[in-house]
Amino acid sequence: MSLFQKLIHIDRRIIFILIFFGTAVPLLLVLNLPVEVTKNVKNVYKMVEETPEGSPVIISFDYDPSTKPEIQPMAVAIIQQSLRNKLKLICIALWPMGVQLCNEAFEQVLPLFPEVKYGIDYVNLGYKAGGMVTINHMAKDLPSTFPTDAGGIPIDEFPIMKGINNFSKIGFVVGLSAGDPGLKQWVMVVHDAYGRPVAGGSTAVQVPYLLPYVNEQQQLTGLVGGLKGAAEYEKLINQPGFATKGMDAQSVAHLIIILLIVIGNVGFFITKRTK
Amino acid sequence: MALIMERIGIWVGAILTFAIFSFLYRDNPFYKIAEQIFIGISAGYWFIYTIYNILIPNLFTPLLTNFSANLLLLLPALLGILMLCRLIPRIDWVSRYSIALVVGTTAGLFFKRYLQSDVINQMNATMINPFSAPDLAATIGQLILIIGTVTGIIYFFFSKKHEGVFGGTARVGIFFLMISFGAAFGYTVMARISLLIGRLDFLLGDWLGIIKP
Amino acid sequence: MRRQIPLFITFFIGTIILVSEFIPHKPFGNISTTLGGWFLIISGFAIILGQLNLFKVNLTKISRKAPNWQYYIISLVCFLIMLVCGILWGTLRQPGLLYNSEGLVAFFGLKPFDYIFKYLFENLSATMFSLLAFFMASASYRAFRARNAESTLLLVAAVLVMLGRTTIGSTLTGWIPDSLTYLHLPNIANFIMEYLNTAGQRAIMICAGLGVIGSSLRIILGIERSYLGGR
Amino acid sequence: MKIFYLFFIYFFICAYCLLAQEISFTAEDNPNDDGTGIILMWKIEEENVEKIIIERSSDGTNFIEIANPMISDEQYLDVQDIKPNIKYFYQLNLYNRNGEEIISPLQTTVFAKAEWFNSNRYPLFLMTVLLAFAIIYYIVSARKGKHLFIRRISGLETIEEAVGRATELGKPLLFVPGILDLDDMQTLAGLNILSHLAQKVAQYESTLYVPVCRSMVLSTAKEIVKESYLKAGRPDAFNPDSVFYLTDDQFGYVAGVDGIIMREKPAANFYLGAFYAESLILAETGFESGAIQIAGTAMPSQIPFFVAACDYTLIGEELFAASAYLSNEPAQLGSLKGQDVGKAIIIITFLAGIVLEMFGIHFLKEFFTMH
Repeated sequence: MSLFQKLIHIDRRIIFILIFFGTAVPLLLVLNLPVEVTKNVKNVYKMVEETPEGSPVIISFDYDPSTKPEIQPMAVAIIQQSLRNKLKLICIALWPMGVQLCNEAFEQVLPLFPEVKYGIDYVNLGYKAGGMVTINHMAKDLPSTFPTDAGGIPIDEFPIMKGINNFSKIGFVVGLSAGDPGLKQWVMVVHDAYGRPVAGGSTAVQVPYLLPYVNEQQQLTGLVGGLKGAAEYEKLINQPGFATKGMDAQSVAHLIIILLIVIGNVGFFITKRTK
Repeated sequence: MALIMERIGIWVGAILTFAIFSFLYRDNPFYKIAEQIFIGISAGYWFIYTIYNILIPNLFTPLLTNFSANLLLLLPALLGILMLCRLIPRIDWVSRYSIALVVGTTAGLFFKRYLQSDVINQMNATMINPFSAPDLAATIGQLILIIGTVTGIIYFFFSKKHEGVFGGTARVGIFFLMISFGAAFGYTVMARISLLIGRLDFLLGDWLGIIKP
Repeated sequence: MRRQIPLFITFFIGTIILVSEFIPHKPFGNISTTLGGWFLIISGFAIILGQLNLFKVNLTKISRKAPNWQYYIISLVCFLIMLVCGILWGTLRQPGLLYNSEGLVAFFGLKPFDYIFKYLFENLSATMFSLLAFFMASASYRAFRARNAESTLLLVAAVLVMLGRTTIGSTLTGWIPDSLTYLHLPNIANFIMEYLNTAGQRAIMICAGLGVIGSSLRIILGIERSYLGGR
Repeated sequence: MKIFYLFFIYFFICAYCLLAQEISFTAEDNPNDDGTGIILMWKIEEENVEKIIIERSSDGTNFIEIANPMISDEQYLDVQDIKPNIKYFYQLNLYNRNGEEIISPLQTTVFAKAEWFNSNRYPLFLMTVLLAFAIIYYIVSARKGKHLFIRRISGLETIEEAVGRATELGKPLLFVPGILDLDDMQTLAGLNILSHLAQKVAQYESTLYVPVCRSMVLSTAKEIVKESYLKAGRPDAFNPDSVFYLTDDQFGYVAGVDGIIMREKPAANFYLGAFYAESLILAETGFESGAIQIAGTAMPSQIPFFVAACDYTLIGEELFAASAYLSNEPAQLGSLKGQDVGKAIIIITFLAGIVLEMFGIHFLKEFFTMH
């Protein structure tokens, strides 16, 4: 067995240790490399900025704790920007765990906005199953889809919900999505059938599949993708947070993975040639 | 007291984190225990939220507060109960009525929404004049976009043999598909690393307090 | 009766939902709206079914002493604990049977249900999926090979995107003069994503979309019946 | 007297201003709906107006406030409890900065109508009819026995080669039908391919392992393999234990399959069906053991890993095409052919669209754009 063959067949646990420390060390030693903002992220930011004060908007929490590191920073950043611009946030969840994560995001943001009141400036309407069919139903009859908020209080008691029967008064929908149902379904119903703007954030995994929707028809107005997108957003609203902090570790880990692919392939070619 | 409980919570979380990480060494009882806790809590969570957020507000409350006005809701309630009959093998076929409604609704909606968003609108988004782009890079990009989309679709054309010009076009198509898979690959790596960063942030920050928030 | 009626229901409902897009007039418009509300409720029951089924399967495993049956007791216990916590004390703003029980909240800092979710479940779930980072690293080293033109192209695109989508990409090529800005790694990654990736994904999207349309149509027409169970 | 004159002039100017102001208020039925929407439009070119309030009544006397939109919006869609074919009265109240009404409210009346056809949906309707027709036409003709050509899928050709190699080496083959249940189309497609593979295995007298993670898949897969052995004329060689259930848990299942790969070192691994994160782990272990690997899935996020680590990958729709090709079921073949017609229509339309766009003719694109 040549040296290379031995190198290729090393125990995978050694690689596990390598990637563990390769990611942990840069978290401790902060490099603070610059974050460049990309067009798709800026588009989401601009959409929120240009929505008139006081407009009701929908934020949908379609993810669960497994992808929280990627999406929670976006949720926090977008909520901050929207509250700063005095938008009225109607929060819903197509994934049941989104309800709690929505609550956690607000717990993090609310200390910065002492004047913001539940039921007037924001509301958490809770979880509904059914994915696309339910979004379609909301478009026709929102109050019957959400008769109460997540705590069981009828929505008539919240000033923010007054006069909102469907999407016609909604400024925009932001979907924070980790899969199905998620942003794709929001695009299909809210933009492509009812013509309201849709933008959002998604896990990096979904970005390539959602990008065809970012086109001149603006099926998606913009897209914040993964931790990098969240870091860009944090930069735009000038509030560096978890995503910005993680960028160095992300970079180093990418380098490690690239190196692993290169070494593996070099070994592969050398053994192939010697054969 | 709440503060102490928070510390305890973080410690339990850290122990469970290591229990799962132990799978990387090999499958073992600690991992299995943590996995079963995960499955149990998840199932309980879904159950409670479905009752509190769907069945109570959308079904039980309307029926209890204003029965006569919501009489029609008895039908979905019945279909829902038929659905639960799947648990009893002898009469599980009755659940087909409810499944038929669910599948029928989904099929009807998917047909039109996918046709509009993923077929017509995508086709429309590719109807661009490539030479209208502001700069050279964008013009090249738009030409590539058009060529890539056409050849990609041709690769998935099944009723003609891949030979001659047609085969060549399909071959170009596969290259575009491969690049997009490469992009997907890169983004997936990115996503998984981010999740690991999240975990390390919890272990080094919340648990050990080495990194300051 | 067991097959024909469900097939008819699917046909009838599928057609109404489809047609209501073009004919907003009564009765199509309002039937499809009503069905949307029903769908939500039935999906609720379907979720309940899923959880009860898990309960049943685990119970059978334990009673039959299947291999590793002891572990399934743990999941059942956790399931029941969540249920009891949720029913008695509720979640977040949702009161339970014992209403909001301020004493417990003062003790835990949160309601018990939320406490378990935040400290146990969130950590378990996040760790479960972070395992994939490790598997990804090891597969990168041991299995992802540029064995032919296709996979070479795939890996090259992947490397460029991985570099261009991090801060290190911008730092590495940050010195490049403005005239060569297209060689800046983030710009290369953007170009790949905006045009090459979109082209490929759009082709897949259109073809997969047609696939969904084909299978939806077969389901509505009763040709595709696998959802009724059996082949 | 002077004061009187002044007042007179002032009055005149005011009246003139009022006449010169463009204030209009109209209501129309919201088109293309089920008669539950009314569009209100206004034009106010008068600086004094600071606030407007719209009121509605169904009898013309009792007005209720329904909205206070921005003046610059210029229109408002009223969808609150509107019923078709009822006469509604609307009035627009204009207020100045001090909250005083400037002029008497402007009134208008309207009926909401339900339309029989949504004219915004012509392109969707056209495509629906075309596609439905094409698919149904080909399914019907396939049922009548017409031969529909489907090209060979390159990954399939390797099946025979892989089985041959396994026989030569005296090693088994491994088939993984994904981790979803029978209600997923990908699982069904995978099982169709399993039926073909099992026949080949029976002919070559090789061994096959099929670990599954769903009980429904277990019984179906068993039946399929048994049937294939029967078709190959060797029912006695069928070993019912070759198809077996491991566990429902995702990672538990992966660990189990990994164990089989490491112990038995199959000559070829087939991963055909729906996969999630386990794709990566399976493909890596299989690669490490040196097996030929053939994968196929329509899960978009898993295709890249299969392509990078396997010898052949059936990408997305190819999996279904392969299944249709092997099973020869008219419904599947016809549907595939109908979808191909759809692809052809789309390519032709958008190429035509591009050419027209280049010449500055926009009607085709306009037609397909949502309004």
